[in-house]
Amino acid sequence: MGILLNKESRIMVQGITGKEGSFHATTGIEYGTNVVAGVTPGKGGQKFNDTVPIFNTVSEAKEATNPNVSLIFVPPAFAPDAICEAASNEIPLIICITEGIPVNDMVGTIRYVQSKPVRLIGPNCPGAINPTDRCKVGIMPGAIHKPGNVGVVSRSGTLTYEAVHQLTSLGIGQSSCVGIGGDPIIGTNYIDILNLYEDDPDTDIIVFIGEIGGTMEQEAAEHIKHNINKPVCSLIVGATAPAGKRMGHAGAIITGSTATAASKVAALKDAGCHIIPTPADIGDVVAKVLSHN
Amino acid sequence: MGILLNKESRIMVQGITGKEGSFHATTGIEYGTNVVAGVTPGKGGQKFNDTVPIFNTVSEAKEATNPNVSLIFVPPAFAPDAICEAASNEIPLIICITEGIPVNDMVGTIRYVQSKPVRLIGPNCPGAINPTDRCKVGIMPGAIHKPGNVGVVSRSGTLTYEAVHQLTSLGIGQSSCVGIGGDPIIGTNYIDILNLYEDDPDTDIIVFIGEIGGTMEQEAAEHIKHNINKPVCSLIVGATAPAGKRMGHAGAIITGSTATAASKVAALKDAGCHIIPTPADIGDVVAKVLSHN
Amino acid sequence: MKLHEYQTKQIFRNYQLNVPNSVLITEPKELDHALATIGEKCVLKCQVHAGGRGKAGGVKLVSTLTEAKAYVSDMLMSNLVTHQTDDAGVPVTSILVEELTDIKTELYLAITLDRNNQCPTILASKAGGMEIEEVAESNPDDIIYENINPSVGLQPFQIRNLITKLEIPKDSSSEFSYLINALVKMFYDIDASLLEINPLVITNDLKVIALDGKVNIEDDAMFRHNDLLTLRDRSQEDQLEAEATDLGIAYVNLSGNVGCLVNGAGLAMATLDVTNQAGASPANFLDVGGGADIEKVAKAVSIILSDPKVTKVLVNIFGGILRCDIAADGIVSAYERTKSQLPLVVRMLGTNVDEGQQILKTSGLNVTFAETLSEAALAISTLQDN
Amino acid sequence: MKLHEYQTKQIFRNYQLNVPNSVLITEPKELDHALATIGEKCVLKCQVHAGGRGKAGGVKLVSTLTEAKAYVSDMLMSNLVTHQTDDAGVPVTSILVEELTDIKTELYLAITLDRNNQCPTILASKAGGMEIEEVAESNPDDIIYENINPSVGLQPFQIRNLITKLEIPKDSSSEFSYLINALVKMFYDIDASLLEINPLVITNDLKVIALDGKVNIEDDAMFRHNDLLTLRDRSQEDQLEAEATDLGIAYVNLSGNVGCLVNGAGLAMATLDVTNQAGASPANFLDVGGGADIEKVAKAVSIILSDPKVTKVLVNIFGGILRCDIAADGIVSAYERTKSQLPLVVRMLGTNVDEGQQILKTSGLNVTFAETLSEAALAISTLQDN
Repeated sequence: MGILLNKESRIMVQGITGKEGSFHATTGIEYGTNVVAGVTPGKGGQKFNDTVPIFNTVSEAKEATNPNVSLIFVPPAFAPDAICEAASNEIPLIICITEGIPVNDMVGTIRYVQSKPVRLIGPNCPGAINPTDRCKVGIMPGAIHKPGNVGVVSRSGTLTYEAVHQLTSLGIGQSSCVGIGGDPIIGTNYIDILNLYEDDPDTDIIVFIGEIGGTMEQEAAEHIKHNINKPVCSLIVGATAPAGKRMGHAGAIITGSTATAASKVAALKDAGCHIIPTPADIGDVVAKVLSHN
Repeated sequence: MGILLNKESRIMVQGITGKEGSFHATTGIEYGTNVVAGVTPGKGGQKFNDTVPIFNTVSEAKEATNPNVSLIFVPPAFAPDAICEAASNEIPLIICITEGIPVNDMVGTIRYVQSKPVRLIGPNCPGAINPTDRCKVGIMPGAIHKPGNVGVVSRSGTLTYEAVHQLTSLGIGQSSCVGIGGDPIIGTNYIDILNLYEDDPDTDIIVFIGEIGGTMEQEAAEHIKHNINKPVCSLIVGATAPAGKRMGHAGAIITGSTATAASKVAALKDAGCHIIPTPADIGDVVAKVLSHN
Repeated sequence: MKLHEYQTKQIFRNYQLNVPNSVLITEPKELDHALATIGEKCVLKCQVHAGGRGKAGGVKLVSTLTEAKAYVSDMLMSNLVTHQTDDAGVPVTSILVEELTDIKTELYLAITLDRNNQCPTILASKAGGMEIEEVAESNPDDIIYENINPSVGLQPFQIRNLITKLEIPKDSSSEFSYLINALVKMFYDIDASLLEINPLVITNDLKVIALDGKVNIEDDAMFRHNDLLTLRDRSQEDQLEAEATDLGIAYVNLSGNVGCLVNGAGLAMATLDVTNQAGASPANFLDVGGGADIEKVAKAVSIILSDPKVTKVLVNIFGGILRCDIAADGIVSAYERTKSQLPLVVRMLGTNVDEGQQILKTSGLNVTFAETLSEAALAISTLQDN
Repeated sequence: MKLHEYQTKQIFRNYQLNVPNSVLITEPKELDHALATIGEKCVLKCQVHAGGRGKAGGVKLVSTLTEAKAYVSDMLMSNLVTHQTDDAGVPVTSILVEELTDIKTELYLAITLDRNNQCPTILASKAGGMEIEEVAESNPDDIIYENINPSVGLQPFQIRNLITKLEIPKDSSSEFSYLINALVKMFYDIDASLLEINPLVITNDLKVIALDGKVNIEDDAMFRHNDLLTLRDRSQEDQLEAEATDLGIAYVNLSGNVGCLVNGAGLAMATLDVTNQAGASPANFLDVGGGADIEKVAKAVSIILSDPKVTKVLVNIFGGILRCDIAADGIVSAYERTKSQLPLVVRMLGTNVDEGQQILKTSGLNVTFAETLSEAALAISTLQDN
């Protein structure tokens, strides 16, 4: 089963004719993902890769192909509009890959999204994948994944791939992997994904990857302590980053004592997580926990 | 028990020093209502009627007196701000009497309210009363009410009093009476109040008073049909109003076939309501239904 | 408050929207100059606050000065009766002389409040020229709705939806987008309750032109639009309704002879219902409002008494925010001022009811008191006229 | 992008906010004229992009021209070191000569994003002059927050809350209200990520004056603020970081000797962590970003290679949105252009990894390949410098 995506997922790609949209729509299709429609204003009526129909609006795409997931690659200046368009059409799951959306634009957009019966993942995220059902909605390299029982969640893209790679190298498969995104305003947070994994019968163990900056990891730790019964292996990156310097992600900056890696690791330890000491040890720690269960 | 208000209700009056605010705060107190605070910017530190402390802000009033109901009499240009101030301070029940708030101002305000854990009743409404617990939060004349088991809900103020008067004249008391307001954008609709009455052990029968215009009564009828098990006596006013003329309330205008009294009465009959044929028959119909139960 | 077409189009011009060239005339002698400016082949449009103007002969295509003169002398200062007016119609005090527009497509476009979604919404349809109510009855799916959410405002995708569904030609789409954004801004700027362009025209050279324009401004928001007050044309309003509007009183002129003074819109409607059911015929709907003082009640009663068809008065006051003593003082004051002898049936209940009744009893007016709503209706229907 | 105090105050003036009179000087000879305008009793404020300026001697109250000249000759064109800069400090290329302000009360005021509530928020405290981080640590309850909800914008009650809690004098409250509304408008207009006035001063005659001003503009929003680009002062930035910013690359200069090329902020942090843990010392954090093409990768690598402290390079690319072949082409291109001989440890995985490795293998560069993160860290720590 896994979370968010499954065999019934019908993917629409907004911005399918752009450089990144077309590349990752293609890798998705090659992986087995059911891409049913593309949307690019002005290119309605064309076909993507001779097979996927392209529409001018989400409304038309929905009427013709009934997608239940939208994957957004639209450039930053237009991405909030694309998110609202998907939400307005009540596409239940909206995954926005776009990086660099101005925060002030997301302030209204997130409220619009929250007023609709939809879930937004991202923006500035790698997307989600369900290896068992061969459904890849995002920019992750499909080949490194393997079906299994580990659920992965992270703010980061490439760090998620690193985790997956370590797991797969040890023969450990994943039920699902989700990157929630590195922006200050995102649609879905750690806690939402942790809850989905907790309720997913195909997930037996959760890999939780956090970063320095903010207090999202502490809040997740508090939630894990009281609400998550499955074992959680957790890694915090940025332990050696200097204070006051922003490490790429909007949140990844040590501005106070709660933003440090040490404070986050302590909270996760207190929540009963299995601590992954360095980013090189993800696979080993999970393997050890699995062997004890 | 009744709905919305009870012995634990602690009332704050926003605009307590205005003409209407002071009059109805006084009648409320005389009725037995526990008015714990008033708010008028610039008059903080004074006392209303030598007893009720006045504050400059809701935040100060909340800290000092912990009200759980706010009653708003602030003039139209400032009422949206007053509503937001109460909502921001998470006063759980906000009743706004103010008539004449521009609709465009309510469009944002209603969303702000919905983002907080509060219920707004009104604006442009008479308020609510619980005769058993002697709690009157609004502009209704307290003396006409009598404790009992009939729940009254209406868009209108004076028409609610008319209904109550007819009931009380026949010795039939009320569990609660609520006017939801005549404006196009209001915080609480018929269905919300019907649900509260359905769940209220002290309410045995519901008087539902609607008007021409819009489709709110049809939606309520649909809800009654499937979700309300208590007997509902319903009246629609405006049967003899000419088409195309707005009868005071923003909604009370016959603009299409669904807006007519006949269409609404038909929907309510279909929902199993006891139809009150004319506004003079409210008491009689309720008495008859009560005697059969 | 309603605006005339020519006023609406002037506001459109302020927002840089395309409207046809036109000249407004208020006297026949201005016609020569107008036609010299616009051309002899033109459209003459009577400026009235009433829909259905075209079908009622209020719009005329003319080809010559003679034709134009004949039409203007017929219409100007006459009354136009449409299906939305009463039998007397509304006076034509000005005519808009407008150039012809080369029409490829006619669309309907409006912005108004969507109550269910609690926000303004854009309504559009390809059936330009038809009244939207007709489209709503016959082909409800042909109406396109785009809600304007206050958190994000109108979004570009919504304009793309309109362009796609209305089949706006590619070369008209940027003018169309500009129009939509400008109308939304205008809707908020002037606190419109309705902003309608019917028809919105796409010409053969793909320009987007507002061929007609209708604006209602929300009365509750007029307090912040003093600049727009001068646009009010009282000649188009029922004179008693106009007076009531000035006083902030909800009043609708009806055809009967029973003047009704009520507080509260719901109770006022109920009063009409029971009066009619008792065989009497109301002269008006009147809700004096909750915040009325003595003067406001007196003025409301004066409006009722100045209505020549009124022969008796029904008062139904349920004191809440309005106290009965204040209502009684206002009634007495109005009768004194107007020296009216019309008999009253008075039903009063609620706050300060005893004081109110006392005031009336000692006033010398011809008052019959009633206890209940049905008693009041019965009393008014059997009361002898003065 | 950061603005200087004098630039911020110029924007404040555009919004009709009160700031002290001042003259900016960039050369010592301009001082005479400045003092003639402002007066000899004045404040000299070094314009640098670094907090803690006051404690570090970057602000000086002077009484005479002689005193002023001495300070300017000391500071102008020297470097100022504060607790927020590195040991080299930041160059003082201009000094603001400002009139004295008669201070009754000093407040702290800022607008920035509240992540938890997903909207901008006003932060204020009575501890003007103190850094807000200190207040947050020592007396968190002394900080007042007012969220700006996008559905309704800043509401009047929120300004009343600020006035009450900050104890703004009654006669200052209308200027204070104006200021708050103007700052909120400015925050949105310029897409600020931080807008700070510390201290905000109330004078003895109850005027409200921004005595200092700090603005950061959100980099992601710069695409719509070409007018503000000229305000950027590259002299205040680390030169390699500035180059990276120009290219849209996330780069932080660190103190070690291992140049790091990574894609993805999370993986870049992880790479720093394992490199440090293996006993090597990174020279930089660098996330080349997902949408990089060959040229962008080449420029990123060029930045690394132009850093004189770098003696070896660690590449850790996990191909996702960035494909490994593109990364490899970019690396080769940068080495060709710079003619660098520095050795590399390369770990590549993911999309088009075989093509990427092939390109590097045939490039003639001194590349050591690693499979895993720990292998890569071990390899770089044991690699001989060139």
